[in-house]
Amino acid sequence: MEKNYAKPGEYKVIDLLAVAAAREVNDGEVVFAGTGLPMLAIMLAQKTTAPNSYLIYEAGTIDGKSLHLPASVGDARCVYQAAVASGLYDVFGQLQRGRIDLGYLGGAEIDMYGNVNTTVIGDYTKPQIRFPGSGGNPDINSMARRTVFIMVQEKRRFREKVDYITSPGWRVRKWPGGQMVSRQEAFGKTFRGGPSAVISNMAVFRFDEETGLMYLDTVHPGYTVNDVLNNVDFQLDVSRVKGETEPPTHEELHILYHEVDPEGIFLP
Amino acid sequence: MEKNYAKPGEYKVIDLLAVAAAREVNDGEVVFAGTGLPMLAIMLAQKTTAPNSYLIYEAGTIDGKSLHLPASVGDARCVYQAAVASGLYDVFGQLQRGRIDLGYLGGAEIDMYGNVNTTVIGDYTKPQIRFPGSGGNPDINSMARRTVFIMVQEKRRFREKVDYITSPGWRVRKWPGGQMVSRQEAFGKTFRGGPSAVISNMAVFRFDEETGLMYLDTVHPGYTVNDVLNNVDFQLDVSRVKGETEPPTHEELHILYHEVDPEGIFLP
Amino acid sequence: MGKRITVQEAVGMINDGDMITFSGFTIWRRPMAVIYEIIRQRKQNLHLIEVNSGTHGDMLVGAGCVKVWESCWIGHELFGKLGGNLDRKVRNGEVITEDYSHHQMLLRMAAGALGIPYIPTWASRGTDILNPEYDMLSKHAMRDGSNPNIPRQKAQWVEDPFFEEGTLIHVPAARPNICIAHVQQVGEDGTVRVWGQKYADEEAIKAADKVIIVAEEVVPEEYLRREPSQNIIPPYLVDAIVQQPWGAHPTGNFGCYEVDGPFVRDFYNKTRTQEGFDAWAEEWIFGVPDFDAYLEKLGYKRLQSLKANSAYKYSNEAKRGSR
Amino acid sequence: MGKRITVQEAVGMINDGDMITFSGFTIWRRPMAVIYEIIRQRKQNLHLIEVNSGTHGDMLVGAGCVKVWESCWIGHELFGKLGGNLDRKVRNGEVITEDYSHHQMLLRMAAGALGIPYIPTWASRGTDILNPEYDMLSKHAMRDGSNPNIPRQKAQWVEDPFFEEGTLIHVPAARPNICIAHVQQVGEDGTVRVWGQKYADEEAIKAADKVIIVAEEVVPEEYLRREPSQNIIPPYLVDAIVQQPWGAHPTGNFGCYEVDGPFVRDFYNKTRTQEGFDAWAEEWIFGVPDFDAYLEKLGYKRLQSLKANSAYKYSNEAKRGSR
Repeated sequence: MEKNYAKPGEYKVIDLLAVAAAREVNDGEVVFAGTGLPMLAIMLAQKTTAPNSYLIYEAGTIDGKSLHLPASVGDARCVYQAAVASGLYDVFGQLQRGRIDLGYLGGAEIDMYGNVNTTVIGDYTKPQIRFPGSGGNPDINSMARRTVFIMVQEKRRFREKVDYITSPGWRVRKWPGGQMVSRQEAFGKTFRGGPSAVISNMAVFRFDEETGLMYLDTVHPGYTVNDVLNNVDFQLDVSRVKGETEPPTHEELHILYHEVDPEGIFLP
Repeated sequence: MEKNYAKPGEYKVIDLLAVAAAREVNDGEVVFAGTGLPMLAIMLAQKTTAPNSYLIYEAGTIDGKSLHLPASVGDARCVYQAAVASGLYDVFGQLQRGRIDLGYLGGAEIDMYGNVNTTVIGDYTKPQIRFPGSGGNPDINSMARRTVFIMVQEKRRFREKVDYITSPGWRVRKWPGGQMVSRQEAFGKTFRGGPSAVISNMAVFRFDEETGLMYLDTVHPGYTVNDVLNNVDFQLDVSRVKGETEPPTHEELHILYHEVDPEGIFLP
Repeated sequence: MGKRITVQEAVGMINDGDMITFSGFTIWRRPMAVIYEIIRQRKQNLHLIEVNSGTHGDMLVGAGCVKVWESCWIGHELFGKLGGNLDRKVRNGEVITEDYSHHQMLLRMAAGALGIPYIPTWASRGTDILNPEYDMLSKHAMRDGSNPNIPRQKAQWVEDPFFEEGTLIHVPAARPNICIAHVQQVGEDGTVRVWGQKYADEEAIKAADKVIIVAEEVVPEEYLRREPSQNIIPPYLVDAIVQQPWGAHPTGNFGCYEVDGPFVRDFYNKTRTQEGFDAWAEEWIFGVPDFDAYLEKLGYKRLQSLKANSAYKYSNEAKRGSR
Repeated sequence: MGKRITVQEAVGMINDGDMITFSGFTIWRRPMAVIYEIIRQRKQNLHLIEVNSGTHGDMLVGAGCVKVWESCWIGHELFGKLGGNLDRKVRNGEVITEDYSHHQMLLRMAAGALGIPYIPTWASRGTDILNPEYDMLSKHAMRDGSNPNIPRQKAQWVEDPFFEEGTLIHVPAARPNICIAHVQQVGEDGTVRVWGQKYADEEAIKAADKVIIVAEEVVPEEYLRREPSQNIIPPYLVDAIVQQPWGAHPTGNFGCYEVDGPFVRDFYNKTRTQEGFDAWAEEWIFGVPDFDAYLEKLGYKRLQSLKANSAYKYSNEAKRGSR
């Protein structure tokens, strides 16, 4: 079936974010999703390309078939027609056991290796801003087979070095000691994978397997490579750009606005 | 109310065992009980002197009010009107957390310090008999505040030294190393108590607080101190005998045979 | 009914300086009636130890009840992007934060529930959570053993000798002095039933030394015991019982009522300054004598609009989004 | 229905030498239909790793399928005081036993389910369970890492550095290759519901790499999902589904049927000699082509007498005791 793409102006940035994120899940996978865009992404994927994927919310529901979009992962709406409604011990245990394929995450800041900060701006011991903190971000990001980050594209958010590593990227602190080493070295035999994509409001980024460095993969319709470079605070590899991010189709937009979030919880 | 005691001949040894064991529980206590006599004891206690005690079966039921006597702790009958039906993780977790006051246990052999063997006769690596093994005996006996053992009185069962310490008494192996030390020393800060009584078909035994040695407390009606000594394979302290074990009352016997075990599962 | 007490009496069981934990998840099923009363009784120097925090935690922080906040997350989900009071008080050095990850906090509570002093995990290696520079309880000389419930170390790194899988982390047990849990139903003797997601309630209740259960309704034990596999806690683990309908408002309660989003959002907006929070607390906490008066002030119409549909287990009528 | 297979196919998923575990508790809810078929297909060198064992385990031992028995208990409760086959085979040096305590085995399974290589415990200190002389897998040179699922040590002693409570034990995770669980209901896609006591099923299923669920009945997913808090396992953890009514006979099944005590007692009596067991197996296993033929041989009347009353969840008619 030929795809009927929407043109810039016919969709909003958040629509493209949801659609691009949805395309990261493969059918049959077990997916951890947090509040907001991750919910839109996985629910869209379940209604299009990944109908047999399983959705876990970290508050303790597995494979729920919500009739109404939950506003958070602890929401009563998560439970409807779930396979299991339990609690954190169950779902985080499965995560640590290696049962989770993909996690959707967000962050306030990200660095060139995909380390994410959701804890503080400034020095942890005397911060300028105290954010909510890690939540399950570092747990999912250290124990799922791969993770996808959804971020706002700003220079102050795409930094060479984040103020605090809340969630581990491809070059991380190895404890005890704290030297920066590759994730593979830090995790050793229990390495399972890591951040596989960062999706911002301007572009999709991926990571070099050897160096662990972020590179530009596709640029969203309406933006240029330079737009991206102007909103990144480190030396970004743009040599591998594949072209434009695939825009949303009209069908995907219809599903998002009429089936996934008709009440406008996260969509405008 | 004056007690109406039964005379020897009006009750069987197993009746006395159940009654004597029932008297070890205080009202309000949380009690772990295994299959058989322990069930008779705690259920009798709940119908007489300890109506507010709580009964846990290690397969995973808490405070059940069985309509029919369970034949084992995994029995469907354990669940009726229970506060919680869960599993081993729940109840053993509570045990380790220090929530259990009393455990009722049995054993094939016991030594002068209350170490119990339910694993093998002979050398563990080439045994003469392989018994069922520990079950939860050593768990309950190392983590409840006190335990009561119900045993058959025979020379080959009351030994100076057991072939294998399945369940820890008052002088035990301290690992790593394996030297015999007092239970208090072996358990250190997490010492909570230990075997407080051994009830056999002839007598009730207790343990000296200082030395950890078993001594004779009361002798059942119809038996003498000499009967007991003839059925013990170590130097038993009989200097503290308080007299006769309190016999069953007619009321207790009635409850045992008509309310607790009317089907004759464990009673003849 | 020896365990039935009032909200006021329940808060009387909390001591200044207690290490304390709660039921629920972010903005769901928090024991708000007790939270308000803790503030009203001006409890001091509490050490919050929570699998995650939320509206209730930030409220306690704003009211000056909290010395240490030990958890992984605080905020109001869709209705407030961070803990306004905690943000301000951390910036001003008025509250000590000790960060772990979500799974680490959960495992700490599970270890507490299980009666072991620590538990191994692979979670969140490679992060600054494990940076010894950021061990704030050490920095404040609180790991000296003077409080036996505070572990002497934040974490340890240990090699796996059994399967040789590498270096993993030992995180210490959480050992709260008290847990306050809001649930849907409790039996007259204390059997606890929770509907829907159980979050980390079972671990929090079992880890604590004292337990207060606040329930939407106290029901006959016999009723709950018809389905014992749906209950999570037996009576002897419960020290006191409070019946308080709507007791989790403004947080939500599966099967009972919705999160009161506008109420939480308003609270969050006020917390951007101490003056804002103080005025809010004056109106909603100090300005009313108790939780029933607070509910009266909210009014029937507002409460009714939050009430769950009994088939959906949530309100399918409440206006939630922009459309 | 891609996961639906037969008992024969289920046993085909088991490899000689596998480390294997099961649902149930002593003589309750054991996957007997699969046990019989394992014997019929003459599987070899199995390494049983069980929170506790029972009739099913002793049967596998008697049939010569078992190389290692690693658990805490074996017997038939009221119907046989020990595992007759294990007793004989251990005396003859034909089976290797590795003893832990009940809580230790449970925690080992829980650690496996949790994805950590070991877990600390206070359980059963002071006993010969921890005597290094009795570490039988070491004595048989099986802790050399050649089987990655066998830990290199039986246990470790470690000081608690967090609360300074003393020396505790680390027990290694149980990591079975496969778990066979008999339950009351499974959904078409694999959602698992267990009625009554759950024993250690959740831990055993989650610890295993492969999972086969045998159920009294396969039911619509939608039906089980109306009450998701009563389910314990989601579909993606289940590799195969078998529908086998009465599949736990002669062990009991909460809500379905009683333990067949006389059958178990007869089995136990026969196990006092190898010849006795062999004759028994010839009659009840090799003498019938499959489990349905076995049920036919038992006959309607016998099965009906075991059937649970749906209010009690067990048979209130079966003659059990001496009166």
